[in-house]
Amino acid sequence: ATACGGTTKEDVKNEGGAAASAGKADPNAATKKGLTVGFLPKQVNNPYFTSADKGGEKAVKELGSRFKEVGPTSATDTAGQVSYVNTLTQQQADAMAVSAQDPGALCTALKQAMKNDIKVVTYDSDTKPDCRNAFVSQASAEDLGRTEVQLLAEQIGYKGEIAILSAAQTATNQNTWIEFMKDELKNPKYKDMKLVKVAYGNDDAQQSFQQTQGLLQEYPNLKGIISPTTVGIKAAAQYLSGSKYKGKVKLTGLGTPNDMRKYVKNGTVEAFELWDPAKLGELAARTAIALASGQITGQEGETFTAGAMGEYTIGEDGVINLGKPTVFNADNIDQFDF
Amino acid sequence: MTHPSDTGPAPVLALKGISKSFGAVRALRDVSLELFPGEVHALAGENGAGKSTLIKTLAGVHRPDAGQVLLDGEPVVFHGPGDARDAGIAVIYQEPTLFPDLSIAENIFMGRQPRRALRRIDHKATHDATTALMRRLGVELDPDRPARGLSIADQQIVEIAKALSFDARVLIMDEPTAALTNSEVARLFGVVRALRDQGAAVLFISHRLEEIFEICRTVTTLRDGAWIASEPLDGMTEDDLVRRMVGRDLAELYPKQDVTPGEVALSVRRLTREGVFTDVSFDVRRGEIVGLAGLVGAGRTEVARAVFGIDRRDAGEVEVDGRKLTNGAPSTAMAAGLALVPEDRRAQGLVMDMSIERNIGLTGLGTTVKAGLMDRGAERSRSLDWAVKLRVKYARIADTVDTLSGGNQQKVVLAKWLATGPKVLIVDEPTRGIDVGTKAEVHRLLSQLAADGVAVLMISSDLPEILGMADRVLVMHEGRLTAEIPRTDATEETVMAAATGRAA
Amino acid sequence: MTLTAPDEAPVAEVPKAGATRLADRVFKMRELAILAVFLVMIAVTQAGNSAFLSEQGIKDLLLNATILVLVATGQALVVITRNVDLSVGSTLGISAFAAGTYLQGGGNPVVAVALAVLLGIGFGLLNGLLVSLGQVPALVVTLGTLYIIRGIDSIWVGSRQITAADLPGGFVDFGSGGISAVPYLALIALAVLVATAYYLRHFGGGRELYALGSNPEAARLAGIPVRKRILAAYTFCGALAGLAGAMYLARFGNVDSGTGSGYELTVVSAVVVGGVVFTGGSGSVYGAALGALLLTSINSVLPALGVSSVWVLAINGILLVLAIAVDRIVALRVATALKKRNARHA
Amino acid sequence: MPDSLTRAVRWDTVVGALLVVVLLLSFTTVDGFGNALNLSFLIGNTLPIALIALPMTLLVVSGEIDLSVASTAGLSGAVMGALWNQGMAIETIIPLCLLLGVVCGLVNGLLVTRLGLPSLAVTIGTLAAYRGIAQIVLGSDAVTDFPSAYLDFAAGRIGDTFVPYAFLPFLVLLAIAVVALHATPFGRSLFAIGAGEEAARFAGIRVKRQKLILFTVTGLMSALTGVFWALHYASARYDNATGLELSVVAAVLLGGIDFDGGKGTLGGAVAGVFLLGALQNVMSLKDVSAQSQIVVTGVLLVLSVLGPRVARQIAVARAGRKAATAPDAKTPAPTS
Ligand SMILES: Nc1ncnc2c1ncn2[C@@H]1O[C@H](COP(=O)(O)OP(=O)(O)OP(=O)(O)O)[C@@H](O)[C@H]1O
Ligand SMILES: Nc1ncnc2c1ncn2[C@@H]1O[C@H](COP(=O)(O)OP(=O)(O)OP(=O)(O)O)[C@@H](O)[C@H]1O
Ligand SMILES: [Mg+2]
Ligand SMILES: [Mg+2]
Repeated sequence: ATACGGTTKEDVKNEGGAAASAGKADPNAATKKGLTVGFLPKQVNNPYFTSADKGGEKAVKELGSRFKEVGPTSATDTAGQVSYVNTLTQQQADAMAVSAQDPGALCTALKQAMKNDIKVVTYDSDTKPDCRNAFVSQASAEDLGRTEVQLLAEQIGYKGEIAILSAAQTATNQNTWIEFMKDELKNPKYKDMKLVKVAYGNDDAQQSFQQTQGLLQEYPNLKGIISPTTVGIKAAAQYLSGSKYKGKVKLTGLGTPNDMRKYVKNGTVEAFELWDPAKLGELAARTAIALASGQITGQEGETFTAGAMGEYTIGEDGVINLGKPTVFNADNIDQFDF
Repeated sequence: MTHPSDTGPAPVLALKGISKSFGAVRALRDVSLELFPGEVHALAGENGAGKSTLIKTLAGVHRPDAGQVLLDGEPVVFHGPGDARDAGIAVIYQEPTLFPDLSIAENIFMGRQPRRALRRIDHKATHDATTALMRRLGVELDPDRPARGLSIADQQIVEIAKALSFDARVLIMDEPTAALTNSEVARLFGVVRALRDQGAAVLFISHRLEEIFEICRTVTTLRDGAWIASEPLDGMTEDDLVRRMVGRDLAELYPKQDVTPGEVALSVRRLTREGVFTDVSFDVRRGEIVGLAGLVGAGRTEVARAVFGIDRRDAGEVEVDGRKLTNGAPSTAMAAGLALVPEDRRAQGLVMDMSIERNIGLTGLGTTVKAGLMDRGAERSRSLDWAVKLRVKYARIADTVDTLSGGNQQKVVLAKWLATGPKVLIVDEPTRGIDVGTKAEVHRLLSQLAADGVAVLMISSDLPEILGMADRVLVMHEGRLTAEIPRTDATEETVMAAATGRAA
Repeated sequence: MTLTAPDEAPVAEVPKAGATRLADRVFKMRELAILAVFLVMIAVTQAGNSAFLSEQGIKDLLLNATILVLVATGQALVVITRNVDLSVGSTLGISAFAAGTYLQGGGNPVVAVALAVLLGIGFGLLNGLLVSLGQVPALVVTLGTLYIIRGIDSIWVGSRQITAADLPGGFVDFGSGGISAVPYLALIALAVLVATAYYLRHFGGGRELYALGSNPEAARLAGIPVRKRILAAYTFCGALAGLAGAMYLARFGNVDSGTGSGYELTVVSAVVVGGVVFTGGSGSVYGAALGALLLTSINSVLPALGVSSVWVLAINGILLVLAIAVDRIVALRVATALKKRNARHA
Repeated sequence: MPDSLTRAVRWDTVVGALLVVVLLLSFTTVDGFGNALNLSFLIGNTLPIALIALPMTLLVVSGEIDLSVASTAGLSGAVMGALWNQGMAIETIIPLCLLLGVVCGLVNGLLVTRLGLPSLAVTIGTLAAYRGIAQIVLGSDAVTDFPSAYLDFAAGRIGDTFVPYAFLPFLVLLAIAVVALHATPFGRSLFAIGAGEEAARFAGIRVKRQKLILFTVTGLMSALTGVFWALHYASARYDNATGLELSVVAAVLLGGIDFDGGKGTLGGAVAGVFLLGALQNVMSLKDVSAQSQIVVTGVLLVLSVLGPRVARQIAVARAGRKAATAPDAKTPAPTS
């Protein structure tokens, strides 16, 4: 394909990606035992992924298979993550659940794994659809994006300037949510609200901290901040609670109850939301085992039972949605521990 | 030849049966030495005889493999230079060891600064004491100036000031005069005599024999690490001393051959570097040895650097064989046939961590090449040839140069530049720290080179050397050429007159 | 062959005052250049955003710099001795977590700080011993201990984290509190800084650090206890990294196994921007502290000016290079002036 | 005998031997290590470090360092992605990216040689600057749709062997680098510059020019690595190869290259690179956690400097003992 003396993006479009080979699903196949399921989070030692993977571990053990967790110590070490995919392939795991640092970078390795008959489920953060069998999504991106705007709007009375404090600029899921937030804001009921800026704290406590300061200095009339990342919301809450803006500037987003308990109690934060990471991990594990047992293949419309979590249907592009997120506030926060 | 007797005053410091090896090199073998209060004792020997090693053993830098150091008759073990200093021993090492980032005053008093209350440093007292020391040595050096950028001579002066700054019972000096001109040497000797009269014991090393005879009373000679003799200098001649050192009679020290100068090889016109030297013009012809004399800091080294292209010149031109040299480009100067033997061999002349072979090879990177790759055989034979020609004393040609004695290092620098087969050779203090035997050889070599048609510009603070070797003497004073004196008229008086600015 | 000096060489009274002042100026110039860059930057920002220098704004600026200033002060000491400690980020992280774990169990804040400092001292000693006894390149050793300490930290901490909720309220309030615009933490850092600078200038031990960085061989010959001094510099650096860890905990209330990773490059940048030369022997802790202030302020200035965070990193880097270049050019100019001034034949 | 002994304990030889031992042990005892696929993974994942380690070794030998290499790689990847999105042909893009690397290297080099700034400081600055520019150029995009012929070349291997395609060009580059450093006057002059810059200048070596060349080549190689990275992982993002500089530095140090300049061999550096790569691969296969792997890397680094030192001391002590016991008949008895 060398039109005009070179290969360009146009030429590649016609190449077409080879979709993951899909055999035939047998919904009644027995759940296999003694499988090895590898969990590969974006980063080990990350509390969020640790709870997710604990959920996965519980489910895998329950189903009589072996669980293992591997992964890089840095959330931006893509090469490290790739080499862990390779390692799992070498060790001939039966299935792996991966939270992808990068939608493209893991593709070659994941395809290699699928070629070796390993089932690949992504969770939390997806790759390109043809590089895995199924994606377990924490909540529909649309739900998350829209509800966060709704939460904040209620707190500031549908009026005033707001800003977003996101993670890395390249974080795929954050970016999707932010798109939905912007879309939600187009609704006339938010006509008095104005999104003034999206800042990036790179999921680093100190940077998120300084970005929050910057937002408040640049926009003295700021009324609210949405931070759709657990690290960001925590840093922003810590800054606000130690500053004169405490209680005046509202903060919401995605956070864990344990992180945020203090700020909810001291009045810095009214309400925020999150799905239960352990449930996310559990569903990823059950999906992986269902795939490995041949009960599903990842085609749209297939259904399977995820133990006590009930029945799930595979949606478009092999996406499985966990369900609606939980909203936490002063009334209910003490009922949760994760 | 008598061993130091047991009569008379007791020695302050003595060495008994000291041996010291570095790997396979036996630098000292069963050497003994006694230093008496009120006496200046000379230590003589060829390059590599073990003088500096002996001194470092005395100063606690090296631990002897065998033997004892006795202080006031009691055996002592110095665990480091600090111990020796605390015992009242002041040492001037052969190579200046200054802190380039610190001021001269701090350099002198480091580790023993005058204190105020709460052990805080008294900066003012430090400054004043330094000023006083400088006055005693008769030099002008700003105590607050950092040591970085001091000429070798000035560095040596700071070293001397450092040693004088505390009332040492024993003063040890390893070639303190190698970089100094006569007037500074005279000053230094004045101070040394005063110390001696106050009862200090002094150990003095120099390759300038006349200095030994001038200030010392006794001499200990070493040869190849072995003790040869300790004896009074009274009644000895220079030849006697040389024979002890070298074990044979010495050839003539200034074997200048008469030559008829050819055409101009090096032509320097109105060379100027602002604030350093101004309007320097001179020619050097093929076959000629031109001496460049002047007091320390007159700017001779700076002229040489600018001619060679190490420093950029602000104005003026340099031609070699009629070809103009690019400003600030030593590589083109080399290509034109110019060679510069620099004054600071450790920093400028040698890569201390590299082998002798590669150091000499460094100037031949353009020639010992086959099809773009290094020709190792050619490199080795080129290096070996010259190392042998200059009688460098080494164990293996692949040893690093920092294991060589100072004089042998100097020979490697010479070898490195002579190996380029230069048309014009500039030598800056070529025989600094070289023993008499080798010095004669270097002179013979320079003379031979000149006879073969090389133009030689010789910068030296050793006036007899200039007078003995040069066909013509150029004299600098405060950055300007003040005189050009033909060989026949050159005497110490005429040269010094021009060098000090008293019109010739 | 004695040749007496021409006339009693006139020891012309060196124009002491002038030269001293000039030398002093060189010394100060290095810091002045950075200070100027810093002030210009602040002024521009204030002009663009009047809220920048509000009480809260100043407080934030100072708080942000505090931790880096502390670590940079310790690092400067090590760099002055011609060494480097790359493990400070790891040390900071592990001591912060240690202090946090202790406080989580309901401990006394003062003891917690002491614990962090002690841990820092421990790692500092380890580094110092490896470097000075082994006489091995500091860069390699401390890169090694960077990994080792970080690895131990990760294994120990796992996915646990300390959050503000786990800490005594007083401790966290102290971290963000202060006397009007001046945070307590900044006062502590300032006190440490001034004391260190005074020690370096006016005590033998301090000057000896410069000496052995300037020329280690000469330092040995001058009888300076080289190993002891290097050990002390590393220990001090470790102690400050530990103290900084405790402050990090108080300030951010949030510590996990990744705390402080990658900090070494920031610290080294601060020190270098502050004019402490990597080949040892020169520079001052004030310079390092100014460098730290400049670096952290860039991170506050750009968001305050509304510069999109996409641009922040690039501007940061370019400013860093500019600061180093300007500093160098100023230093060169002054050195030339000094040389002409000091030339014997003026 | 003591001669060959001291030479045998040279650290680069030790690293080489260690690499062989690790490989042999792993072949025999670690499941899944020896097969061709795993070996090709190992090599493929190590290649970026190895590619940059080549010019870095030369740079460090000459007494300088470049910490901006990973950012240069990231920038070239980002530019590659951005231009690709613009619809430019990949055959044009790649040379442009390499040219960009040359420019990045040149900027570093000019700052170091013209202004005389310390390279460590300069490249910490450009580390941030280049990465920042990459962020501006590509923003949050991740470009993945490069032509499969290129992707296959960067990620694939020759048939069923363990040799990735990309390994062959690397071997050629390695050979060039080895010859340049160890067999040409240029390489010789680098050692001289690193060990004694002033003396090198006095010997007519064009110090600044050589350094400028080195920085430029380092930029070029970093850009090449960036292109390779983007194709190998089929992903061009602004944060590609973040933190790679530390891995390169660690590997090069492990290979016995002295950061004071003037010492080291390319063989040692490359052995260091692959030793770290192989160990990480083996440890992962053995289910050693990432955290413990970090500790192992650290311990190796510390040992890499303590090891040669201890070896040297042993060698010196041995030689000393030998000299001391050697009978010496020549010693003249001191006359009295
Ligand atoms: N650190 C060292 N390592 C190995 N060999 C050494 C070392 N120091 C000195 N030597 C060797 O010991 C011998 C004596 O050297 P020393 O420096 O004492 O000579 P010297 O008498 O001072 O000579 P010069 O007059 O040239 O200064 C020489 O052969 C030298 O090569
Ligand atoms: N490398 C240098 N950097 C800065 N200043 C220098 C340097 N070398 C010499 N100087 C200074 O330049 C002036 C001229 O010194 P230079 O070395 O040229 O004199 P000289 O006549 O060669 O004397 P000598 O070689 O006997 O010291 C002196 O004040 C000296 O301190
Ligand atoms: Mg000597
Ligand atoms: Mg001179």
